[in-house]
Amino acid sequence: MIFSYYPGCTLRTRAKDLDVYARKCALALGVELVEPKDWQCCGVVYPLAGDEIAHRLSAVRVLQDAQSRSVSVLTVCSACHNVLKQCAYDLKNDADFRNKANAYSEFDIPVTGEVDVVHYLEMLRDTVGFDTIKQKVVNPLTGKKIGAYYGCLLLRPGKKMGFDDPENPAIIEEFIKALGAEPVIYPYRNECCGGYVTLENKPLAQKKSQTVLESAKEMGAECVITACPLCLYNLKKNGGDTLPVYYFTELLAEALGVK
Amino acid sequence: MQEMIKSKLAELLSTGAVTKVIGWKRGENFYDVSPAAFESVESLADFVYDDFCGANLSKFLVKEPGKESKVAVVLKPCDTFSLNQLIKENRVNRENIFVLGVPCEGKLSEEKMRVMGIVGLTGCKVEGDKVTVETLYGTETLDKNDVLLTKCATCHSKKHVIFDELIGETGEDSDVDRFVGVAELEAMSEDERYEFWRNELSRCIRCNACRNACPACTCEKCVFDNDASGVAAKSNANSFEENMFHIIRAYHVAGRCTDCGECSRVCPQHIPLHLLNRKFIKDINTFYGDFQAGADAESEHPLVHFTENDPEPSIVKEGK
Amino acid sequence: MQRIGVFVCHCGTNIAGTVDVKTVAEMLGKEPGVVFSTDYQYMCSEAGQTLIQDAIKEHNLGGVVICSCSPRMHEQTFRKACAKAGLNPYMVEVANIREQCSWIHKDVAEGTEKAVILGRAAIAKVHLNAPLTAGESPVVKRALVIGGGIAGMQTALDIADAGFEVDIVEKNATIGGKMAQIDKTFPTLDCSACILTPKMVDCAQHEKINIYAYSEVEDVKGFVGNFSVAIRKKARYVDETKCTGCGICTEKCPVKNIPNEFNMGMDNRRSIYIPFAQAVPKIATIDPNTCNKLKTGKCGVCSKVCGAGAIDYTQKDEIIRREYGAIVVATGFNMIDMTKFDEFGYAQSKDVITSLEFERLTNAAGPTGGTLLRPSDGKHPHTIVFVQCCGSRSTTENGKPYCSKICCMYTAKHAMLTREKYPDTDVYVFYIDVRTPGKNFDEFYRRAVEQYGVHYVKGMVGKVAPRADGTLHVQASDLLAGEQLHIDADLVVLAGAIEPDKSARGLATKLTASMDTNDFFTEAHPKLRPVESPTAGVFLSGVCQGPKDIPETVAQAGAAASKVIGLLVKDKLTCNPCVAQSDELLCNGCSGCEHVCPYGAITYETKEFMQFDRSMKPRRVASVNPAVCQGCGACTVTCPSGAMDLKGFSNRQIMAEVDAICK
Amino acid sequence: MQIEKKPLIVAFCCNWCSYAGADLAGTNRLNYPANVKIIRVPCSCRVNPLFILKAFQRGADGVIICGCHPGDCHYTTGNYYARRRITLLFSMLSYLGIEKNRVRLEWVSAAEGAKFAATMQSFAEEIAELGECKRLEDLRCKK
Amino acid sequence: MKIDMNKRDSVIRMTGINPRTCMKCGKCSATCPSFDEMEYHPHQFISLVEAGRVDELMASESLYNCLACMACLERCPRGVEPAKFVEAVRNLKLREHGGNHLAPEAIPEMLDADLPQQAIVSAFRKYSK
Repeated sequence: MIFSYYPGCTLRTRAKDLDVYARKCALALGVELVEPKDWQCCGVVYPLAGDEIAHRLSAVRVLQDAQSRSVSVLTVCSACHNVLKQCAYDLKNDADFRNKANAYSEFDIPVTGEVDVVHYLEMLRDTVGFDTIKQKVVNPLTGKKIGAYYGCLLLRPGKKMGFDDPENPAIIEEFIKALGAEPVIYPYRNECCGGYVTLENKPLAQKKSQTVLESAKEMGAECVITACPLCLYNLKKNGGDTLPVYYFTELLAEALGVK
Repeated sequence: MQEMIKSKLAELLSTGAVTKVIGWKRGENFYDVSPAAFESVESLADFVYDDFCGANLSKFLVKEPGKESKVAVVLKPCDTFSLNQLIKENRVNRENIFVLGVPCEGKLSEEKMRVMGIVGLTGCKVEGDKVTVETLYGTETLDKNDVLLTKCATCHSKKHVIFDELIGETGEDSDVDRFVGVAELEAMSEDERYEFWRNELSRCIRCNACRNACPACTCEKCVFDNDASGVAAKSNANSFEENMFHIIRAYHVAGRCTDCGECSRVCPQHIPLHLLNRKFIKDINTFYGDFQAGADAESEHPLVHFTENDPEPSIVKEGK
Repeated sequence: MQRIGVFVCHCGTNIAGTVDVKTVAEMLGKEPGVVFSTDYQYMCSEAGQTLIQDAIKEHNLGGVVICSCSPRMHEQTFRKACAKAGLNPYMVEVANIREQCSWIHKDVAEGTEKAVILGRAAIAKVHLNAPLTAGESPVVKRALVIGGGIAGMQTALDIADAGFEVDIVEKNATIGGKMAQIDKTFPTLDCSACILTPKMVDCAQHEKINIYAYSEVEDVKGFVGNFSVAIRKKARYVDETKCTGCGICTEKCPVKNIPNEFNMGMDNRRSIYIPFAQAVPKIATIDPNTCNKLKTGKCGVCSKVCGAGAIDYTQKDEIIRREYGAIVVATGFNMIDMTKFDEFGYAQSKDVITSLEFERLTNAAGPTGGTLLRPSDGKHPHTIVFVQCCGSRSTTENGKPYCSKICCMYTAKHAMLTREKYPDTDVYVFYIDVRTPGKNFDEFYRRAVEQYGVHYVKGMVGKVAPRADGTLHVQASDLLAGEQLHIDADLVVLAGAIEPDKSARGLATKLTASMDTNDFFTEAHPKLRPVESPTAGVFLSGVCQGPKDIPETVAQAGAAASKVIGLLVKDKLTCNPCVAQSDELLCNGCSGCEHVCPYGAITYETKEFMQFDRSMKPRRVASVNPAVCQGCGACTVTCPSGAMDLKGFSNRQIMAEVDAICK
Repeated sequence: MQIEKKPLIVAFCCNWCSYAGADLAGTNRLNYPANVKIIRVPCSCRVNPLFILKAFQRGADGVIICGCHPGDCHYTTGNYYARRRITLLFSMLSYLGIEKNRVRLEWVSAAEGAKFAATMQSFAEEIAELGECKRLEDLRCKK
Repeated sequence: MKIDMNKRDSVIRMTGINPRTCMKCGKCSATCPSFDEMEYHPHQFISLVEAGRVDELMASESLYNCLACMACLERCPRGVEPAKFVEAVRNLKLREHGGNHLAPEAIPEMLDADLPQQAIVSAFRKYSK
């Protein structure tokens, strides 16, 4: 299975761990990741206002590239995933936006939004299968109690993302089980860590990330894993050293013995 | 061949197995072969079965009294489908009919020859792909494909689906793509199709030959002849009369038309009416699964049947 | 040509507001055949009807066109009025110039023009109308009630008391429905079982009532007065005639861990079970999905312990076909799936429960014997949060756009009873609006607040977060205080939306009764015929028609019963005369119509017809049984020769309307 | 004086669902263009292709047929037959070069007043865009 | 208290949502993780926009304390999606001359070695136009 692997800005700099392990694990799992040439920023935040066309064009370009090559886009970063997935949804369902996007961009092949945007976790679940991963684990993380931190961007808006039940997700918990560890369910796994205000409003970011980590700790987690570089930074920086935070790919690499 | 058929028919008449034979006889000209009834062995002297016997005789059975006496009918493979359909619709009584199946390798069109400049036909012989014609002006050899009746060029079956006795062998279903003509029209733009049909249908003189020849058009009284129906035919002052007639005629035979091609064969204005019927057949096959009217005498036709998962009419818009 | 009278109704300003009725009457007066044309304030009023009747007599009218509201509203009224004046009722046509004209158009010129055109179409049609006489069909004097909850039971009892036979079909093993699960009833707080179980016994003992429990409707044929219904009696694997309901089998069965549906899965039952002590019929039922004997062939304990020898592992489903004159739908409701709203944590914590689960927790026959204990640890809850409108009034995919109607009252009841029994408990109710219309209802709710000290908070719960210590962190808004509240609760109770039972959709199809977008059955008229479905002979009782509390349900059940009785007392029913008929001179005998007729109303016979040469020829021709034909017209379009036509909607009539509209 | 011809739309509505839906649209005062004229038929299966052609013959510019949703027919199966008949007719009209958007079949239940109004609105807009229906004229009768 | 129906219409155009579909249940504010930091709470955004009181919202710091977590958008039973209203009002403000909330000059002192690029880009996307 070949995917168009879209790393995004942060994975090549501050979130190298997320990227390096994702690629190593893909190799170990027999999934081929092909990085598109000349990729650009995805846009980072998906505008909620319908009249923001220009802000969405960078995402449109990523999708058009994948569409013209008939491949699915694979993302690891939650933010990239959120932007690309929402953009594909709107291209498909909002004719006005689609027409404007094409009018701006003058592609050879008009963009339609008919392209699958797949998160690495979805790939693990649907393409590889958690059972297969279980078999390929060489260093099972037996006994480790891990809390999944979904955050906002993977799950919401639920209708557009279609990732999992936005109020009671299970995919990362299944992932943790596949690695041989024990998932810890805690109520704040899908509540905001305050990442977006980390620059400007440190006290709020601290309050929110501490709520998340304390909730995980209270329910017995020994560490927390996430797919979002901003969440990881914020939880580590502002979470008050409550619990260690890792990228999910790092634990996968460890379990598969490719770290 | 003709003699074998004739002797069988003579036997049927002389033994009293049948009291009438429906076949063909020659008119004033060599190529002018038309349906005829024969009620005595002597009259059979005029019986003809040759390369110009295009007419489908099954329809003539509808007018038979359908009791006591039995009628023999000579049917080519494609004609047997029509008969089956008529039996299915209770239009003829199977018990009173003796079907003599005769083989057919495609019938010829004098009109096509005439267009090619061949006139004054006095004789004709088919050998393989070639046709040798005798005319008042000499002999010529033609490609058979060039002078086949249009309906025979896209023949869908050489198999007799119903018969009491066969002269010669029956054939097989053909794999000729008979929908080429329909597909060509479908591939056109809406405007091109419109132009095409405007030119075709605007030639109609409403002679009703298509209706009279069609073995599916056997209504006791056609709605277009019935003053009480509210759609009885009017003179062509109204721009829509002929369109209405042809669309409704095609619709009324949809699911029942066996694709015998008689409508186009008999049209004096050369309107390709079979392209209307074939469109319905093609659509039925696409939307509801393959269906050949007259292939048997029992199965319900697609318009008196449905499935819960039939496509919505929007399928037409989606360009199917 | 008919002598036609035209009557244009103002309907107060409903029509006259956007349609110039004088002009309409004047314009239509000029149409061919119209000898009289007038307008009037309210044509359906007694004076209006008299006006029509007088005109019929005075002008010797042969046809009448009424330009008014929808024919679905008053066609019958006007037909009856004209019949009284001696005109055949089917010589009346209604032009719908209210619902389909004045109410949807704003411009008077536009509305008037359209009204004239609609009037012309009706005139054109009436020219071709022929007097029709309705035939008659017999009535089977037995009713079927589908659903054995309080709605179905009450309907059945009322019909049976009037002396007619009634069959109840109930899909569960016992009748009783939701009311059997409820603890107390608002606003009087009587014990639900105390008022329900006697009715259950009445049903069982009534000589005119026959209960098919553990049964479902398989198919429905026929029409009003003459329904034929196939009932699937599911195999109980217990011989009903032998089982005494002693219950020994249900104590000895080794399969013990089946979630007990009656207690909302909060305790367990055996594989062979009797749903509850007062079940009717009190007969054990084997659950074939969990029974060891039926699954593996090994066990047979119940058979060994049964003194009556009632266990029969070879029992099969049985199909019974019965005839009915009327059918009552009383299929009831269920609560929607709360796992789809997991911000409230229903799937994530045992201590987040639905209101129906709360009923079982407080019921003496429930899993805790009536003591309010937390499902997770069996401790007394000290802080309870009730959340209203969970999925009701929600336009999202998982929610229901309507108000479920009963939640405000039962939550007030729950809150009040909790405070009464456990005064040390803090009770919060989060509400969007408190809706308590009804006799003594608002007083009841106020009592909960004022006397029992329940904290009513205007606002909604946004998140329920289970804590490690077993408490539930409830984050909510208090809109009046402008605050976000954080409450540590021990129990959270969700007032989930109610929805029609899932079986209703399939049943509606079988009955050809229509439903709305929420799968509630639609009534024949929302105000004037609330217990009848638009399908003649099918009646509605209880929540299957819309959310209702118990008193309303019982009232509607009685109303449905009275409608059924009104039908069953008749010996003959007047048939719809607008049925198909075949012109045998045109019929080809092709059987096309016979194939498409859903009622089997068309038969064929062979007749002799004279030919042009005066000889006789036999031909098959169709004939329609007018008592069976329902007048859909499927046959008419199948008929190429036009031999088959529909009275009242003939080819020529419809084409005349087309002509008039397109003129 | 030449009066500008407004496109004329004939709507065939089954009595049980769509006609009731149209009534509901009226009860709820949901506007749709006045050039839509409704003809009541007992069931969508009562709509004979003849009626549709007749409407076009007499100058209609668009024809829409509305019935109960499949599976919900008051007469159990009528709309299934209608669906086949109408699908084939629509396909034939398109084959003859008549604009596909001039004809439409919609399922509208008695509860779908809003859908009825919206459907009529959108259909009327489509027909207005197509303009007068001239495509069935006979060349010999062309004015 | 200034009423500006043009601004109201602009917000409605941007969100594509009719604020009158709100039934004022307050679930958005119940779920908001930033409730205590906000002068105007999510449900008030809807009410004030509906009333045309957009200027008050535009002047408020609440615009920058919304975490854009979309919890209100997800949980709203009426599909009103308050987060869209917050963003639309913020856009109105940012699109004014001099309306930017974040200036490039302010960035250097906010940086630290681990700060992901994502944080800076998103801040610019959200707080300046």
